[in-house]
Amino acid sequence: MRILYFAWVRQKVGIAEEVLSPPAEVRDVAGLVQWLSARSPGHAEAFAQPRQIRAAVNQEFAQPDSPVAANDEIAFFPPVTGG
Amino acid sequence: MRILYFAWVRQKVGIAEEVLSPPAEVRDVAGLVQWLSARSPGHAEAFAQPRQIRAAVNQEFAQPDSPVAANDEIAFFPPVTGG
Amino acid sequence: MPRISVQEAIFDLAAESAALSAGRDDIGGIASFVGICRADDGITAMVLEHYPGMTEKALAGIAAEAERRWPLTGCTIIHRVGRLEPGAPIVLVLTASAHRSAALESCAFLIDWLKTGAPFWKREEFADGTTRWVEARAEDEAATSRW
Amino acid sequence: MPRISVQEAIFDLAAESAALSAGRDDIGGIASFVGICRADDGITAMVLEHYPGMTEKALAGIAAEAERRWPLTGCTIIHRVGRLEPGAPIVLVLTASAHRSAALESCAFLIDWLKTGAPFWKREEFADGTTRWVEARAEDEAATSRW
Repeated sequence: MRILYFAWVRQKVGIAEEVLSPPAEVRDVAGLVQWLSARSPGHAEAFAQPRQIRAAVNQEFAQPDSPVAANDEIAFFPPVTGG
Repeated sequence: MRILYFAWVRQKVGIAEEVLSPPAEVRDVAGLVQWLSARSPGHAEAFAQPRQIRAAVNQEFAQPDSPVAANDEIAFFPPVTGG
Repeated sequence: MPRISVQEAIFDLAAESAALSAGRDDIGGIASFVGICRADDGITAMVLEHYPGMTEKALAGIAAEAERRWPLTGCTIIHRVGRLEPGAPIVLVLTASAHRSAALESCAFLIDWLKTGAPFWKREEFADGTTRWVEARAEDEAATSRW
Repeated sequence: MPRISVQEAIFDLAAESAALSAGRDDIGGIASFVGICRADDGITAMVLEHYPGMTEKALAGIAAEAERRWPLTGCTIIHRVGRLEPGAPIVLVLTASAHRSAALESCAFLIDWLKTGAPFWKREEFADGTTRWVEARAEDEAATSRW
């Protein structure tokens, strides 16, 4: 599973990208957030307020209950501010 | 009183502009239309369907009951089609 | 102060847009609309006539109304007259504001109002030599009345 | 087929507009919106980051939605990324249609949706060296929800 971080989520986590193999019980975006939060203080800080985080699964916007699987590309980022 | 004609109103009247002195009883746009209609077959044809005619008095859109006076510039034309 | 022009010459969208933003850093968006002559029903050309003097006053009045309703930093209306062939640009409306919604809404307002509130008349020319005055459309009146 | 581009380079409004109408005589209007970097609160620059791959997909999806809702003859979205100073153009949306209302409405739709539906993030830089991530605005969500 490829995990990408953007904007201040990337800054807090400290890296832009990592390839991980979460355990089988991580089945959706919310579960992945919980599991990632335990990886480092940076991860914990980035995900401290889950309501401020948005996610994409395979480059489509996702919800906390969106499923995640081994070969997915998952991205975490703040609400978008383009235009 | 300076009278201007535009678009098909001009074509039917046959002239673009004329300077006239209507009698004192011509007090508003509707009265002027009635008086002008009697001037020539072209005028009569141009004003045959008054609902299809718009008017301006001194370069402001006007209504049938808008007053007209000796030194005014009065224009008659079809509904506008710019843009 | 809006820029208003009634002219035979073509206009330059990029130059007009640049003129609205030149030397400023308080503009968040510029909206534009360019109206173009279509070749509907075999039209070979469109001849645009107007009421010199009144036209400029009417366009200035419409622009002033837009400036009353929205916080604009600039506004440009250029309307061509004379003979225009299909594909030729007829009218340009540009609005600039700190906020995109003001620019977008005022641009739509101006083109809607201009269609019913400025003394222009179009005559269509066809390949067989005939011509036809364009009739005012009820939907243009409706578009104006929504503002 | 919409033209979508995410790029550091500046875009050319006139060339992009001309590309939508080139060789056609069925277009009645082209609407455009150019978003520009403002110098609010002493901003010295804006740094735009995006999610390569997803951004292009999201913009293509938004453009496809506009083409479903309005009869467009063409549609262009160009969004810049990287470091932009106040006064610099950030985003261009262009829509062409036989009918002005379709062009105007779809242009407003695209810029509203783009604000909330494409993965871009802005960081503001200030003269004292500090930086701040721009927060999403509730009014942008509201602008999107009206469509």
